[in-house]
Amino acid sequence: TARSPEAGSPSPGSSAGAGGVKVSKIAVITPEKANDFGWNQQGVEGAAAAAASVGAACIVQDGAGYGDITPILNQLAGDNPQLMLAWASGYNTVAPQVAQQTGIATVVIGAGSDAANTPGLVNDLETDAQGGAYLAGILAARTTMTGTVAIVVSAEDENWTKMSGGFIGGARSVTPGIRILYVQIGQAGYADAAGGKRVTASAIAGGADVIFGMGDGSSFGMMQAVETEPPPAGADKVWFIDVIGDKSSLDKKGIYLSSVVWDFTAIDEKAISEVEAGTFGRATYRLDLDNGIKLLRSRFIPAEVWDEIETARQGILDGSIEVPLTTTGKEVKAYLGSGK
Amino acid sequence: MGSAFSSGSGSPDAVVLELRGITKVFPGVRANDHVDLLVRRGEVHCLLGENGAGKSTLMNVLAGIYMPDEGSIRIDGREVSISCPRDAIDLGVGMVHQHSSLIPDFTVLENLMLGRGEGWRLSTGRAQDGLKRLTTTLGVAVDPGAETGQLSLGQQQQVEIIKALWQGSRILILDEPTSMLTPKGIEDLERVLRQLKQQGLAVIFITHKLREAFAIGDRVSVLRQGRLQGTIDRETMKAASATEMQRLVVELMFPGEAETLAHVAELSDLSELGGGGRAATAGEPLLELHEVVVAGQRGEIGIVEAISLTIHAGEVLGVAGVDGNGQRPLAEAIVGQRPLAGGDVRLAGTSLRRLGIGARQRRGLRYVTDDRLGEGIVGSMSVALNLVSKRIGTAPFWVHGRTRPEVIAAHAEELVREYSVATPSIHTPAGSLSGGNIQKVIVARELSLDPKVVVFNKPTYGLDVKTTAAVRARIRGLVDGGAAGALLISTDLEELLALSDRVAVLSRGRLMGIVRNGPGAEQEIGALMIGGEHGE
Amino acid sequence: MVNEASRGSAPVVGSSIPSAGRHWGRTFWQRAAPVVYGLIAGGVLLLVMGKNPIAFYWTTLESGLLTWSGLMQTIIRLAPLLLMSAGFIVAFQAGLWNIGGDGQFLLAAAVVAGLGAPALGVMPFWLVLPLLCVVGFLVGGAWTVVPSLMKAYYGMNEIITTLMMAFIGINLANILIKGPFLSHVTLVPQTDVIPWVYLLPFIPGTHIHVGIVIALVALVLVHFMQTRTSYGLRLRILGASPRAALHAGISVKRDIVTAFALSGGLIGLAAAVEVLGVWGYVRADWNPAFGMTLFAIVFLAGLDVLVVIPFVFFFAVIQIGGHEAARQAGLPNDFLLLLIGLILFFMVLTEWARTRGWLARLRGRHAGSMAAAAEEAAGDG
Amino acid sequence: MDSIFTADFFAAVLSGAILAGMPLLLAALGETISEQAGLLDIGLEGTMLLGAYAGFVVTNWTGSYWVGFLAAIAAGIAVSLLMVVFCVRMGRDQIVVGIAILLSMEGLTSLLHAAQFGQSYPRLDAVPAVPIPGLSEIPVVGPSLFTQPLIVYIGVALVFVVAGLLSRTNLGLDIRAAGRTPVALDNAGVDVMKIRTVAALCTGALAGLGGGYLAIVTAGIFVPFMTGGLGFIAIVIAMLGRGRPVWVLIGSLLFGVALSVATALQLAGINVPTDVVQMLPFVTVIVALALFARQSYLPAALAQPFVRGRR
Ligand SMILES: Nc1ncnc2c1ncn2[C@@H]1O[C@H](COP(=O)(O)OP(=O)(O)OP(=O)(O)O)[C@@H](O)[C@H]1O
Ligand SMILES: Nc1ncnc2c1ncn2[C@@H]1O[C@H](COP(=O)(O)OP(=O)(O)OP(=O)(O)O)[C@@H](O)[C@H]1O
Ligand SMILES: [Mg+2]
Ligand SMILES: [Mg+2]
Repeated sequence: TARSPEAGSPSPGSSAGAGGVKVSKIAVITPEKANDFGWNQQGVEGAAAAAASVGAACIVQDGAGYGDITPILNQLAGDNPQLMLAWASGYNTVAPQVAQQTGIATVVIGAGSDAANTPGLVNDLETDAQGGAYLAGILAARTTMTGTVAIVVSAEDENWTKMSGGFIGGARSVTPGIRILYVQIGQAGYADAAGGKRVTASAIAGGADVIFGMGDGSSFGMMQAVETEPPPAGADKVWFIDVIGDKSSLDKKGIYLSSVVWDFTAIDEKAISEVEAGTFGRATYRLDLDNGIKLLRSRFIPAEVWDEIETARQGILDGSIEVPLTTTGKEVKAYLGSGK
Repeated sequence: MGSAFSSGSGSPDAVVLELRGITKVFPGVRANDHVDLLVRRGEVHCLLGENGAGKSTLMNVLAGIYMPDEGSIRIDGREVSISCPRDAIDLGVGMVHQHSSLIPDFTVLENLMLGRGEGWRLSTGRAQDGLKRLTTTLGVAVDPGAETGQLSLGQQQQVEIIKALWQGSRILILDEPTSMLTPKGIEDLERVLRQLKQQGLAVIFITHKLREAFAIGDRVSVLRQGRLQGTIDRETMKAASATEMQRLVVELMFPGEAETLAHVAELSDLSELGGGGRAATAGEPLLELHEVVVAGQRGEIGIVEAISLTIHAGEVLGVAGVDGNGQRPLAEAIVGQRPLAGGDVRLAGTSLRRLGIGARQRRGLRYVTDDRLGEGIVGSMSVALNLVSKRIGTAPFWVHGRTRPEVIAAHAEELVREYSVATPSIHTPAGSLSGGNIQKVIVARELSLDPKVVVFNKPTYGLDVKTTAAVRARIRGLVDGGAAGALLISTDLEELLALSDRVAVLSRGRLMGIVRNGPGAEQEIGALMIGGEHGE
Repeated sequence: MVNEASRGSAPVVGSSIPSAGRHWGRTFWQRAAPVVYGLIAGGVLLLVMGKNPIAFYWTTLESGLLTWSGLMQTIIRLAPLLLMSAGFIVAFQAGLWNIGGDGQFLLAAAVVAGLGAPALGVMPFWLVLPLLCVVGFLVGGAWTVVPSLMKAYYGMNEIITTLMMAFIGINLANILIKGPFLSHVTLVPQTDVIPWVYLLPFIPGTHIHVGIVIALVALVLVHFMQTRTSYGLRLRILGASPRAALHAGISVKRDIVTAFALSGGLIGLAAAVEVLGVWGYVRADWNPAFGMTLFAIVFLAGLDVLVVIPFVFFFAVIQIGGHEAARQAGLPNDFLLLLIGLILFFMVLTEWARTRGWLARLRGRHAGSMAAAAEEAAGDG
Repeated sequence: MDSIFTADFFAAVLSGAILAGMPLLLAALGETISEQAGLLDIGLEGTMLLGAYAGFVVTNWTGSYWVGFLAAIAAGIAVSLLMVVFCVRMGRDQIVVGIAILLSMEGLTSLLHAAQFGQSYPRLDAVPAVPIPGLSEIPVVGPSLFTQPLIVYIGVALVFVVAGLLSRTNLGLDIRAAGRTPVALDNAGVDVMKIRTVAALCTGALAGLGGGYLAIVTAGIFVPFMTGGLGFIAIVIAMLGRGRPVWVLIGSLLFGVALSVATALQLAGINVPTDVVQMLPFVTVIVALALFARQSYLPAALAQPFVRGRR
């Protein structure tokens, strides 16, 4: 008495399959509110931009959390968009099922294998931001005066671990012996601003004068620490390097050195065009240096450093520079320990 | 402080308190129905009445616990409104409540200082002095540092009285203060009351023991079903003989039943009450205690040391002793509510050591607890369920764990009739019955379904004359068949002498001796008790 | 101890002989009123925020109840909620304040999800599903053993212990998911996924998995246990007065432990049903946190199964339909928390008003009257 | 790789412990007072959240964190009024009301935050630390323990204030009585409702302040749900403290240290799973309780509504 396969098959008259359809409406659903200057906001803005570019409407369901995702996806599907962006790795088990049942093309995040791709229905999106983090590492190594930089992560999160590896690689490419501190707030410290500040403060006290901070709500706590904690001996100020979003508009104290910004517009446009071409669901999308990952150039970055970063970027793109890939906290710590 | 004893304006027998048409209604009950009451300074005014007559309610109205629905209160001729205990206290009304209102894990001093302190800091010093002065005036000794939970009931009673007098009461209310006291304790109390009378206090004294009422009281008022039946004034009380007085009062309390009740009231000659005269032909041993040792629990007094007793079929074995000398631990150890630290208990030859409470129950060992509301019944549950609460899961009331309501109901109806429990229905929550009827429910439960040995722990305290008579009749009736035996723990010597064949005297958890009931037994027992008190 | 202390307020169900029939219709409407008031209050709040309450509630209803897919989702959600409620009923009945439900739920969920995929490798799925349900039950039950033993033997208050065990359970669940159960397919820390087709079968013709059936059966059994068995009565006595229970010869220790285990077990079963019916996996840091709200709802429903079901159903509708409503109103979903909170307050309030009104008719307002007010409240939760 | 274990690193770890422990301490102190008076405030977390929000908003507006702390206290008191009305006055079930408080405050603060700061995420300046002359010269502990914002010293002082209140004052005696045998207190002419009201308000004030501290000092920012279970940890600490503020202090600091040390070890490159660390304190307590078979001597009338003349 297994679930009858037909229960899972596309509902009749679904737009799935070869044909392809005109995209007039897309829907994006994010776990947190889309005002976080981070993952959710970038996701929504990218979707909106892409939709605008083809004159399609864009339904936004942000702050959807994880618990009630099935009903929410179904309700969104009820609005008959031709493309749904299920904007959290936490959705990548439920979303395909909904896609199956409703026949709506759906982009899922970090399903981890091409197997997830289903022609016309499901397309996986992987984020490879380590390249950008590599550049951030170079920037950090060039900026630090104490010779110590710190990576602060809010939780054990794949994106964070990948970028941590990249950052370490970049920093060491400049100063091989550079001291890099790595610390995690908690198992789910995404919103733990207090923890963010406390941990960052300790890192600064540990000698770090550049903080590469990865976290959602908690990263505001990190910035607060960077702004308020006394700089370590040998440094006159502490810098903050952010990820995903661009918070420079919130930077009152001039500590916001840069950010590894994720811009999804290009990818979303690609998805739309593939849906219309009927080629959706064939190959995993990868967000990386050449289609949306970039290092934010703030006024604090000296020109020569930026040139160096630019050359490194070229190097990564043409493959002459190899960016390390660490997908778990363990791997990061191992790589950190290796000292190479 | 001092003001306490120099209070009360005007002539020696000026009216201090005047209640007019006090009416208090509870759901379904008129607890007080237009009650008028006069209390004079320097008198002890006894308030009598059956259980549920409304005595406590009336006094609680006076103490600010309840607001009356109707009626007025005058103190020293001034009309006053008492809407909370504070008002009462400020007017000099002090009350010792029927149920203890001490905080067990507070020291005596802390209990006395409650709500009394002026300003911020606790001033133990002043409290100490106050306590000393009171204890000396009352001629009692209390350790200010002792946790009240650790004191014997008698001492707790004294602390309660001191607490009531603490802020210089002009009117002192004692709601059944003697129900738990031993003869000695009662004597002390009587002495204290005389002291207070001299100093011009007005005392309202509630009791169910007519003898006390006549001994201590200057006047007696009787309540019945919330109404004042009548007041017997000084002159009549002086004039009438004890027996006449009793007829008078009983007639007021239970109109038309004076005859039927006459022979049971405590006043009549003890020998008539069965106990003493009976030929001591006891049957075979039913319950045997061998060197029973029981440990006291945290914060509890009275442990039992190596006690050996035997209860034979057809006999009531009384246990006398000042309360808190190990009676409860003993009883609980016998029925299995607490472990034996040593020794053995045998029922009809078989050792009970391994058996749980339920098993002993079914074997016919029953326990009428003295903690009626605390453990005796589940107040929120129906009378019917309470009547089978010790039979849960067993046939015929349950079959394969399934409840058989009709059987339970039938059983309940029968017992309610047999024991004439006054309850609206068998579905009424047991907690809403009056004290007397709750006890009837408990006795009915324990004596039903062939009991062998029943342990009675203070079975009649707080019960009115009539219910007391009923319960005592049950106790005798149980054993007189010759098939069952009873262990009767009581602090009431008269009760013991009236019902037991032999009386064991317990002191400090040790057995002082066993006295065969009969002429002179009273003195022997008294001697043994004194011995226990002064031993080592 | 709190359970003993709060006897006054602990509801005592059917304190009379069971057979005495209950017209639950009346009870239900008495209890439905507060919900309405709560919604009105929420409406006022919406107005204040410049939103249209009618639209909000209509959308909630529409997408949680009136559309087929919404209704299905609501019913699907009902399964774990009802099972968890059943768990609370059993505990409260015995006067045990099992406030650590979420810990029991999450740990059971983690274990069930973690064992799911591997189990499928070694045995047929029709055997796996029931087996995993049992596992969930056992894990949930096991997580109450420490608190229940400590209560039974040391009289240690169970609110502290269940709270602490909840913290431990939630962390332990994460440790398991990131450790032994960590999936190597996906990179987000989560368990391996039980293939969708192997999850609990659907009720024919719907996409509703059979969890709801399990839940309803469980509730019926609990109700029967409550009202028609000696065990139920023992628990009730225990809940009303532990000392009376001891005196009556009930083996208090055993019943505390069994009742607690049964409660945790049902909550664990709820987790199993949710995992095996909807998710097929559990990701780290997932916590639907049903516990607290259900705790309150079950209590306010007077432990009465017939009242619990509609209440929980209503709660499910708000949970399911509320998101869509919040989205269309441009509100964060957390508004729903506020709404639920308000409704709870009004339930409490009207319950009080009812008892007062009931009294007022009998005998005006005065000190003494409060007595029976509380009595009455105690009477029907 | 040269060690990071410098003096000011250790100092940072220590003050990290205080940063993390302080909100717990304040909230748990508050809960202690309620518990002694017979009130079980399960909604503590909600109270903290509103306190945190109010404290943050006001500090952000006025720029004065002292005004902020006052606002936090006021907010806490406001929330505890719910406890007063529903539990003390109406005698409704305390756990249920607590849960209602928790849910509605979580929702409310998140709602307000989204409406007000959803776009700006303002952050506060650091609260200046006040070195204690002399003590602050001591290496390591000096710059950490004895160089703290004034509010920290006040918080620690409060431990002894509360201790004194409970054990040395008439009010304290009445509070303890209200939690044990309210009838006795009532018969003694003290209004139990009044005493419990006072206790509840104290709890609100302290829990609110705890939340305010969390937002103003610990985080310097407000984000929804930022208390993340602190309220419940505080309840546990208070219950274990058994009415003894000093034990509450010890308990709170223990949690702070646990978190801070976890961070330190990570920074030192030592691999510690944060889940384990966060679980540890509870495991140890449970084990301790189990081993020593200690009872939680909670006030007899805890969570029991008082009604005069009830029988
Ligand atoms: N708080 C209350 N709520 C409801 N009914 C009550 C309450 N207090 C007393 N009653 C009822 O009022 C009547 C009088 O009770 P009360 O306690 O005054 O009698 P009493 O004379 O003191 O009896 P006893 O001699 O057993 O103490 C009884 O029927 C009792 O059930
Ligand atoms: N079972 C327990 N419940 C609550 N707190 C406990 C328990 N076991 C240990 N504690 C902790 O230990 C402290 C009590 O230790 P301490 O021995 O000083 O108190 P105490 O008054 O001596 O206890 P006791 O009266 O049992 O001897 C409590 O404040 C609490 O923090
Ligand atoms: Mg009375
Ligand atoms: Mg000790």
